[in-house]
Amino acid sequence: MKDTPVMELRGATKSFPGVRALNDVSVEVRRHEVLGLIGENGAGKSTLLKVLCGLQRLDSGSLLLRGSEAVFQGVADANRNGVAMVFQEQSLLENITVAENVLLGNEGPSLRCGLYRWRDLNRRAQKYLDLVGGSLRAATPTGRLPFAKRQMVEVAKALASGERGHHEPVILLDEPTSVLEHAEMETLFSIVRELRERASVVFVSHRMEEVLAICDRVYVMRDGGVAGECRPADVTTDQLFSMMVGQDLGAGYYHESDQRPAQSRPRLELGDLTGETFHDVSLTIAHGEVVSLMGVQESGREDVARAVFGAVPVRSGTITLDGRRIRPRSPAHAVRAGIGYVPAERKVDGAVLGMDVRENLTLAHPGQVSRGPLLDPARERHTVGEWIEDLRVRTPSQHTPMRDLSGGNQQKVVLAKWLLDPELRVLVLDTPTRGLDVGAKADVYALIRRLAARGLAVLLLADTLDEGIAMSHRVLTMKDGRITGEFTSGAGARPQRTDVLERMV
Amino acid sequence: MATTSQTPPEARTGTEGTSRFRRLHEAGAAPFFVLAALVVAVGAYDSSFFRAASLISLLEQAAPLTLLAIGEALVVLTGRIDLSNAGLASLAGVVLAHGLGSWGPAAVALVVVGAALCGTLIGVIHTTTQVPSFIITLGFLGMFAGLSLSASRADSILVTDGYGSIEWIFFRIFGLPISYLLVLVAALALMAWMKALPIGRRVRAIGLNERAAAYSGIRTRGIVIAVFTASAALAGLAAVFQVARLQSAGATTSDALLLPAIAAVIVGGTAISGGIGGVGRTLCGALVIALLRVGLDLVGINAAFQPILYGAIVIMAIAATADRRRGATVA
Amino acid sequence: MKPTLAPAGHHDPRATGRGADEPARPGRAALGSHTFPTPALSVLALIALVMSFVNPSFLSPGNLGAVAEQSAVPAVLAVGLTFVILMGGIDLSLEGTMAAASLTTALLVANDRNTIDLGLWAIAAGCAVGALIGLVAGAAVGLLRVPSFIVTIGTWQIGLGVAQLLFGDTPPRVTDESFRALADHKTAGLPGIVWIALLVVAAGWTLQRYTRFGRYAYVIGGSEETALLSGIPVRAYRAAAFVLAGATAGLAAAMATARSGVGDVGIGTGLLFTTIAGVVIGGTFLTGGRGGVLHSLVGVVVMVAIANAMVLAGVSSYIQQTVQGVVVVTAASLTLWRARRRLRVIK
Amino acid sequence: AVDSGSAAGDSGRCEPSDVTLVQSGRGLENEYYVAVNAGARAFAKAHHARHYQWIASNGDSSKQLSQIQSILAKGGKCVVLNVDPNESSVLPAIVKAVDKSGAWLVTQWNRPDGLAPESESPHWVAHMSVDGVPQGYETAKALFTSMGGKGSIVALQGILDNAPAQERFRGLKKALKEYPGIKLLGDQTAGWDRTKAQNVTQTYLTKYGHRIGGVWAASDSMGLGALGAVKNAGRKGKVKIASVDGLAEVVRAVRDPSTGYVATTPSTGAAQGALGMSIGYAAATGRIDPDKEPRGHRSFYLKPLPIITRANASSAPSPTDTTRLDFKNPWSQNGRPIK
Ligand SMILES: Nc1ncnc2c1ncn2[C@@H]1O[C@H](COP(=O)(O)OP(=O)(O)OP(=O)(O)O)[C@@H](O)[C@H]1O
Ligand SMILES: Nc1ncnc2c1ncn2[C@@H]1O[C@H](COP(=O)(O)OP(=O)(O)OP(=O)(O)O)[C@@H](O)[C@H]1O
Ligand SMILES: [Mg+2]
Ligand SMILES: [Mg+2]
Repeated sequence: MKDTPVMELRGATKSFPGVRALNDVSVEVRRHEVLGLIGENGAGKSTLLKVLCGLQRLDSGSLLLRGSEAVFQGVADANRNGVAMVFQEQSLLENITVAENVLLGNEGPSLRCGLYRWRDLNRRAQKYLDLVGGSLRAATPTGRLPFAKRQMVEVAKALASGERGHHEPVILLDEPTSVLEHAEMETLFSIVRELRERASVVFVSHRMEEVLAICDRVYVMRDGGVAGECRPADVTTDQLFSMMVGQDLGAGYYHESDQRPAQSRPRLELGDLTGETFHDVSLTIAHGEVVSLMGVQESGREDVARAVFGAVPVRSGTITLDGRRIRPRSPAHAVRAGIGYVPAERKVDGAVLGMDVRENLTLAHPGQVSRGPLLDPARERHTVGEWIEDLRVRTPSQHTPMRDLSGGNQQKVVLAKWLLDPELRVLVLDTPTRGLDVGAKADVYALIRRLAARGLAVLLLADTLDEGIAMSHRVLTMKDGRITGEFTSGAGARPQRTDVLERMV
Repeated sequence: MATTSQTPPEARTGTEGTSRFRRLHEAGAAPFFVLAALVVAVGAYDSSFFRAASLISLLEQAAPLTLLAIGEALVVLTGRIDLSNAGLASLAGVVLAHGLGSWGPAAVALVVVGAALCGTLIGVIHTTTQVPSFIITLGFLGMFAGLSLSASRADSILVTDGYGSIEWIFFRIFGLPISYLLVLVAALALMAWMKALPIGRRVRAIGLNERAAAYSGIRTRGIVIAVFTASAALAGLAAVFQVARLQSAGATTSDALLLPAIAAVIVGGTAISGGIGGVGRTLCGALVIALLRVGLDLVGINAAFQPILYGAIVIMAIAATADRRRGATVA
Repeated sequence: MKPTLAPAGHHDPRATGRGADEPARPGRAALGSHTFPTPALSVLALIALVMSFVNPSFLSPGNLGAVAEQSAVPAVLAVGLTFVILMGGIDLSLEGTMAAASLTTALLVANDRNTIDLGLWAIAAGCAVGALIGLVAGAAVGLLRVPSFIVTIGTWQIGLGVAQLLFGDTPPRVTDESFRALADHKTAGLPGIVWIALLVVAAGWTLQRYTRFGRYAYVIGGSEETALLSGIPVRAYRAAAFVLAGATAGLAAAMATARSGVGDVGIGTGLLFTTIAGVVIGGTFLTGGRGGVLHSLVGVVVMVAIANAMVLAGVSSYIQQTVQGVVVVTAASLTLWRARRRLRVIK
Repeated sequence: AVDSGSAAGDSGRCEPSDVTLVQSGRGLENEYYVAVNAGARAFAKAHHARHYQWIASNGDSSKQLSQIQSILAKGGKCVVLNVDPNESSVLPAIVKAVDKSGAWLVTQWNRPDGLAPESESPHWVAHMSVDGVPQGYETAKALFTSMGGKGSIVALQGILDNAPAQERFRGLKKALKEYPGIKLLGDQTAGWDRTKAQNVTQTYLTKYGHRIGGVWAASDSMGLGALGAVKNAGRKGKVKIASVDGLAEVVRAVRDPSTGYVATTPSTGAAQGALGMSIGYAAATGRIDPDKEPRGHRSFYLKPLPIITRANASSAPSPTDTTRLDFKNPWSQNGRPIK
């Protein structure tokens, strides 16, 4: 009995239109272990977890729970069987209290005769909140919590959901650390270690050190399959990395050899830019330069990017573009000044999923496919076709709705939307590779290089430290809304990760 | 008001088998089938309905309603609603009836432009205060009602002088009603406009995902103001048609067209959450509603049963024409 | 008409950055949060202030009683409607539902048209008719997945039709004096319907705060997806909200019938405007998830107070509607002003 | 002013058996229209009309016009329409449609100034109305007398853009001039609506308190609303009420001295339904030639009837009573012509 895995996937396959997210995957989760899951973006980690927690059903293959085959009817059903998940995207409701969120759908004993007993509810929720630490109070309205605290609430919620069943729970954590500060991360680790005593944990992270530090066993995923299994004691980060990306990509991953030196002429200059979440931010990006802005979640770097694009108000300071001062009061102004912006939330802010590829591609600069004021369908077909070919967008046709494209291809279309404009001067990229698979990611990197070579100034908010360091000419770090450091990062002379990290936290 | 949410991924897979049906549905064919079914149903009870006179009369009756519905459709395409356009049509009618005598044909232009300006005002207030359009236009509905009552001095106005300059709208040419031909021309112009100019996509993009539209550099605010302006201008035009048709104007003449116009938009298959639909199918939706308004009388249904049937048919028609592509459109 | 606020997963730091671990300052918290209808109360205070100059009799006990009495019926309507709106839907059918319920009630108490006399059970029957019409709407929204906006335009007509069928030749006149006394009889200076309305509001508030239905209304309005993920039967709750709205409309119709003494097809005329405007002015978002029964109550009282103030101030009948429209727009702007933000999507 | 191209002058009159009778009004949830329908139906029955139809406009002018146009498109010349226009502004279009199709139209109550059957079309056979001025005047006088000729009143108006509402109010004003001891404290519209009238009256009662000695309402339903408010204020019987229309409930209230309800007018609904039909029918079947009828037969007020007070309330007929209607002579109830 001791050796029966708590959960097991056998030959699991799951496809989405255009993507095989899981391809004949067999994994097992053993009792009282912390199982690590690593892999590039889009390797299928989240999909695997979603299958485990009943959110998605397998196309083929089987799911075994405590030795017997199981089909979950949904997340709530999985919860009842002791499986709970913290989602990659947060799923807390802002308009109810923390306690309600923690026990959502699980209020059971706190209802008597159909009536909520708030004190009891709060007490029960507080139990889980105390477990995760962070001095969270059950009665607080969730909307008042900062982002990182919500992540802790998510964990508390998963704990609560996992304990609905009569078995030892299985807790699935999908990148719980990506938005946590150092201290909170430590707390989380101690929770996870403590959880191991009475539960099984699956832990997904992009940070290999973390995985090595906390996990008992690690699966490496690549392109929907399991590329390897190992014990942290036996491997190094480098070994893990090469298992993750595959041998062939190795050096060429960031296309570092394509990096051209930037010109000295400044293209975009920010002078003491101050907004609600950032202060006195000054930076200069030259023609053809890629500058990456690094920082943790609340560092204010996203708002700096949005301010350049006119999406958040600026209190004081200047934005100068090619020597001319601009005051973007809305994205529309910024676009007309020659700025493009790829938002982090692709599905919410980047693409109009209900429209087709062609319409999305020409949405920002319809002038490029028009004759006079009229859209020119022939020219549009031609131009869009060229871009699709150029960026290797995999789409059945130009009229395929964006919704049906894979994430990477959606991202390419969103990028192409800006590239359509030959006058584009500045491109602001907010984690442009988030959610992209390996190939797409490499394509995007190559594209950024090409754009820079064209003289474009690129402000990059990289997803990972490595990406930021590898892709840029210069790395700037931000903390608490201020610039805290600057590193030059030319080809062959990259700054140390630890140095950069030091300025960020 | 309509909330759309992504269906959980599993719920989507079942719908692939019926793809041809779906493609027809997505192309906006459903409202035409509903219209055809209704025409056949009324005709089956009363074959004289198929006579040219009856059908042409139906088109003529549908003209002002169609104008209001088209304007409403533009607003609904952005995911908003205009509850004030029918009230504005009443007000514009009163003003026109007063103005025709002294201004002649110029009054027509003045009224349409004036109405358009009212729409601009609504749009500006809505986008500036960020109060939902439902409430802003509800408030304006009250204002327009009050103003038209004052402007008409609570009396209906018979148009005598200057009636000639609009009377021709309800003449017929080669047996075809000029009024409906004009509506068709306006609709076709709008359709061409929406198709050939970037604005059509921008309007739909705002309805589908306003944030993404804004992040694409679209002046969402300007476009929202523009659709309210267009809706109001069409309301002004509808007022011209009403005065031409009635030869007089009263303070509340067009008020009752509000809900039928909204129903026409939705029966036409435009999603109330925005982004899906358009002008062409609204023409069809307006005919469905116009037919329903008189069809039950033609068939000879007892007056008391008529509202029940009307309500039930509208719900069923919309269930048939609703486009649920974007997941569960509820609320 | 969906004001998508910051989408799930995307968090505006300004909305969340402050007050990580606020020390409990209940007063401030209540004023600054969405849990208390502060802006609507300020609007009410403003009206009172203006009227204390224009016509001080506005604040006389007699007139306040009149405002309370006139608020009673729309307040009951607002309670049910609030839950529909909290879930992100809307119910436009109130007037039709009230018509059907009014005639049902009048025909089932002692009346001059038939010999049926169910006594106070007639009220229950009125509620049941309302609930049934609500069920039609709820089922259509839940099962057919048709937007409630249009479904309830349909059920409005259905309710009117049912009422017309029941009407016959003359309005059924209620002869049961105890039924009428329910509305008129004064206890502690306030007529019965005010007490009934207060009871309904209290019940609604309890429902909102202490039951699954009420709490899940916020969850569904906050994010239907999260609700589905948590295994909440969203469609059933949605349908239940329409049934509740129908039932309260039925009760409101019974109250109005008791007040006027006849079953009347036009019993709800004009109440849709008052109620919806009241709910929104109170601070319940049409997108759902925010607001509550108390908010709606205050909003409805604002609407009634405006109508009352205009009569007292002697505003000409000709411009009353205009003034009311201006007030609705202004009040809604005041209530929602602090939520304004660049690139905020409000439909 | 209505466009010609009229079908007038064609000799083809209809056989009685071919005639379709159509009565159009707001809706049967309203007692007045129930009476109109009863009168029209009684006429149809008495003449074995092939077809009688009631169509409801539900307060929607466009719908009313559409319904009429559709029926005309279908039924042609032998349609007799007795129409209460939803508001006067739809009337020109209705006349035009009838004129073009050669059918026969009689209208009630509302018409825009400057439009009259005698000058428009033979197919618009007649327009009849009930003179609101004497109604308002007589009921107001009864009210003032019951108050002893002095004191203050408030007035509830009907929908403001409605001719009878305005006429009745003019009647009230006329009476006020003759009773200098009576003061009009205020007037508000309650839109013919009972609940609204109750609310407005309640507010007036708190505003003016005991100064209010009487309420005059432009319609009975509003009068009943006022009665409710007066009762709740504990002033039943002390505040006198008078209104217009002859609803059964009001007639009952007038009979009961404790209510303080002093007067109303007899219902004219059944007469308007039956007379309208009989005039249109006479024209359709060729019994009369509209062009040859005198002006007083084309646009006229019904003969004013004595108002109902406590003295005669017990003998007042039911509004839907059709037994006293005279179908022989369509002009039997003609009062003074409308100017
Ligand atoms: N609902 C869906 N519809 C279509 N494609 C999907 C869906 N969910 C995931 N995919 C695709 O499946 C692949 C695997 O996605 P998954 O989310 O599992 O990746 P991941 O390993 O979690 O990546 P990340 O590190 O970015 O979270 C991706 O290519 C993704 O675009
Ligand atoms: N409807 C609600 N919305 C938001 N928070 C709520 C709500 N109801 C309760 N809470 C939160 O839950 C906490 C406890 O509620 P409650 O008032 O029942 O507790 P209590 O007063 O301590 O208990 P009791 O009155 O039973 O002794 C409150 O402080 C409040 O913050
Ligand atoms: Mg993932
Ligand atoms: Mg307590």
